[in-house]
Amino acid sequence: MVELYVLLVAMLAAAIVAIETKELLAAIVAMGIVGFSVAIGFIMVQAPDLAIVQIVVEILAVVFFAAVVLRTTSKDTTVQIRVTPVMIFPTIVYGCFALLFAVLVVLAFRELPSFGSPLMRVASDYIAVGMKQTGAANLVTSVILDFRAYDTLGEAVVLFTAVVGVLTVVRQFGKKEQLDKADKEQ
Amino acid sequence: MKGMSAIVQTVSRLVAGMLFLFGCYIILHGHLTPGGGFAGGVIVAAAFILQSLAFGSVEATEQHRYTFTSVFESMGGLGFVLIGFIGYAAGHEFLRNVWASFGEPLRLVSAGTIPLANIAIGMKVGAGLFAIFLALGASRFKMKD
Amino acid sequence: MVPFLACVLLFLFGLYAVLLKRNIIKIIIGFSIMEYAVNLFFAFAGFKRGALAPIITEVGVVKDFVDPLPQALVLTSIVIALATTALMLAMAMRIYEKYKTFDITEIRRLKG
Amino acid sequence: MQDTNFVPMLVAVPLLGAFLIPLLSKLWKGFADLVGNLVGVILLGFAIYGVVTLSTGTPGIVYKMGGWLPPVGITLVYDSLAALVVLVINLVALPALLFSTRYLDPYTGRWKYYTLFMLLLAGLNGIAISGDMFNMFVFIEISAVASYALVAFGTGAEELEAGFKYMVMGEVGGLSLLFAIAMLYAKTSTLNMADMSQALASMGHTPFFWFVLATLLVGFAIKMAMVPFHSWLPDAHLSAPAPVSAMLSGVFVKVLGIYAMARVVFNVFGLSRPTAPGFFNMLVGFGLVSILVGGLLAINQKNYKRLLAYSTVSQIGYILLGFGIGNYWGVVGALFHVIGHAATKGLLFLASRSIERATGSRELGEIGGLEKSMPVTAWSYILGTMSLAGAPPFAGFISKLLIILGAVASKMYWLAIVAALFSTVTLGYLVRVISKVFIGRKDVVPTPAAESPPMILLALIMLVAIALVFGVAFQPVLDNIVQPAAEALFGGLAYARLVLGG
Repeated sequence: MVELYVLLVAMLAAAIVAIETKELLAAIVAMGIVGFSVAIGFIMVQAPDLAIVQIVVEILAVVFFAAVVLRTTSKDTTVQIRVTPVMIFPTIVYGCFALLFAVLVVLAFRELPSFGSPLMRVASDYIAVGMKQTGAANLVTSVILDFRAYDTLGEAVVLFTAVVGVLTVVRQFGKKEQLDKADKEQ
Repeated sequence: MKGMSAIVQTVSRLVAGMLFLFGCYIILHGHLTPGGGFAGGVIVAAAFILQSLAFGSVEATEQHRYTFTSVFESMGGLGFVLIGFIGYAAGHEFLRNVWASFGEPLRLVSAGTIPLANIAIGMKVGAGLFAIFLALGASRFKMKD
Repeated sequence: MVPFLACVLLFLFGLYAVLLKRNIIKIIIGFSIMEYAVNLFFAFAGFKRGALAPIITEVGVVKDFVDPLPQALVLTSIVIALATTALMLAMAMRIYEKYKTFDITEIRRLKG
Repeated sequence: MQDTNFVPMLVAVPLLGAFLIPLLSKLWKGFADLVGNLVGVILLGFAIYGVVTLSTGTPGIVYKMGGWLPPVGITLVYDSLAALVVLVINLVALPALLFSTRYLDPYTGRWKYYTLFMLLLAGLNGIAISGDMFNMFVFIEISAVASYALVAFGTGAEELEAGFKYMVMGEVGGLSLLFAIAMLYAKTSTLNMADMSQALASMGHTPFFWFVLATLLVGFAIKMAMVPFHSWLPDAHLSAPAPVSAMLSGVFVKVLGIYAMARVVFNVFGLSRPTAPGFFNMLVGFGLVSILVGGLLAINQKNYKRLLAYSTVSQIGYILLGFGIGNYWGVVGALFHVIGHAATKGLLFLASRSIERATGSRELGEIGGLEKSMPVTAWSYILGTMSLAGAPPFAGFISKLLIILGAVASKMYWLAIVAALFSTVTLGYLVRVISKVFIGRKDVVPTPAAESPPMILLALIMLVAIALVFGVAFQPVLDNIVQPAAEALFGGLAYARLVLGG
């Protein structure tokens, strides 16, 4: 799986570019690169469902980001950090925190099952019984819409909440007196 | 929202219909091939977004379009909850796939309520994301309330 | 083990952007990157070397399939990620209309 | 209706309401209010029905969603702890809904408010009854996204800023929860809480165990507004509409933070004071820090919305203290404080906002001598303040007493003294509010204030009644609501036998 490691390195590089560039549109494009390489990663990991959804959702995410940035400004807030000698101490503190965290993560992840050999305790039931009991050939869809349909109901509600939330936040006049004032001006 | 150049308009006139059809295909065949309600819904939303980006739209049509999408979205959500109530009405638990053995496997008409749920999810995701696009970027009209 | 660590590293990149970047759009990009990292971690947790995608082609024949459960969870969390990103973008757009800047340190009307 | 079929209705009914409101409210303006309050009444009915069915002996209802057995499908677990939390949610939600029928007049977008409120209720109920880790995360996302939009409901400059900052912190918490669930799935390969607790029990306290628990606790601490992560709560309260902040600090912080943490720590990770004393001492430490910081910050606050927000932070510290003590009476005191504080804080927020609406001034100082002009609102505010400070006839007193009793029972006398001392701090910043605002001083001419509309009074009276009933009739409340809930928590891995064995 060498190609997966190459993909991961490319993804990390694109993420660094996305975070550090000064130009917002460039940052959005870099984020798009990370998103599409995640989609390629899904294909490498034998997850076609996820690859389709990730590609299309990534397109929409870039469209939404571009819509907002084009309506406002695409200049990042430039900040000059004067590197002063006194800054050594906080960086040392952050450094050893990061080191401690890295050691802890490696210790914890050693106990995870190795990459590529999942212990599929519950999933083996889905595979064995999936076709007979739900009738769906695509086991992922049978998990989503039958075994764990309640999750998908919850998820559809999250999207519905977000849509109503966006409509609440976008409305121009939250309070009635602003509305009346605006009507009087027109 | 002003539209784009003539080239983009002609291309999108051809592609938008195909994209919408492809989205519906993904939704309907969710239980047979990869994809499903989510992927298909997002593709349908992309078709509408392509159309409204390429051709621009007068303020009136956006208000009409927005109310249409919110009706569609609520119907998608209601559809999914009603599918849950089907199991409930049939005496079993909530969200039970009651007609699981209906139709023979690997055919379009199979797997009981899963295709119906796929359609409901596809409607909801498609309409919802298009409503977000209308609210976020494209629309010049100010939503008063 | 290495792919899992790469996911954690990507997650930390996103967290760095969220906590330390001053531009709101960069913060939202940081959240998207964190969500990509978690989705990737789920997909890697379900990968089985040499197994096939979990689509049954002939009735009754069950081949060596990948774990379908994390794929179902990732489908849910991808759309949750898009929903929260859209809400954040809507707020960012409205904040820009009110404050005329994306710099979070200048948006300071609330005290303390 | 069989006695188990009401469990999914706790989520399905508000969802139906949320989907119907946008459809029909364009045809008929009053539709949103009607559906909102109707759903509130139905949910409260279900909650009380649930508590009654549980008190008649059934240990807990395990509802297999979609008819699948526990480890394969999602199960809803409605044990006495979930019954308590669902009761708290709907006891505060109904008055908040009644209050918002009159409070929303100056706001536009009325149907959006009620749709988001229905979704918030569906999310909170979904968390309380969920027996599946990822499912609990999805419902945490629902209630979180709904509360972000509700906080920024007024779309003014401050509201948007507060909403955005709250969303950034809340999403960092949500993502750390998701990351922890991903690691838990990779290790135990199951998502059902009961199944996972058995897998974790056989694994023992390895570095992975503590790392995953730490990631989960970071997420819950942010949602709980514990001290290092409390900065979003005061800003959110300053800009949210009154019923939203009543729900936010009364219920939201408790369900997403306290209940989810207790369920995970006690039932899924199976920790208890004898097996992991270090962890529980850390909880006590965080509790004390929260009480201290919340109390001190609240003292010199002039704006009473911020004052109430900081007092929420310190009351959350009390609940954490109760859990940190870890013995039976400490946990009972903490759970009782969940009920008492929810009703009291909801009451205080609603009363203070109706005063602000009537007198038009936000700062504490200028509102003098209101007793005569707005008797009901004034008295409900005073009773609420007394309950918060822990005066005898109210729920606040009983819960603080139980927590101190728990500290004494576990031989931590210094802790009992510190807890008692800090409750005087809360009394300190509240008495100043009462004296300045209400007892008519000679030199201040009572500001002209009309009594608030009847629907708002009904909401206030309901909340006062709840605080009083739980305070005076605390013995029956203890027996069939709080103590079984504590036993459900204390059972630790008995939760797995209830779900898998049942």
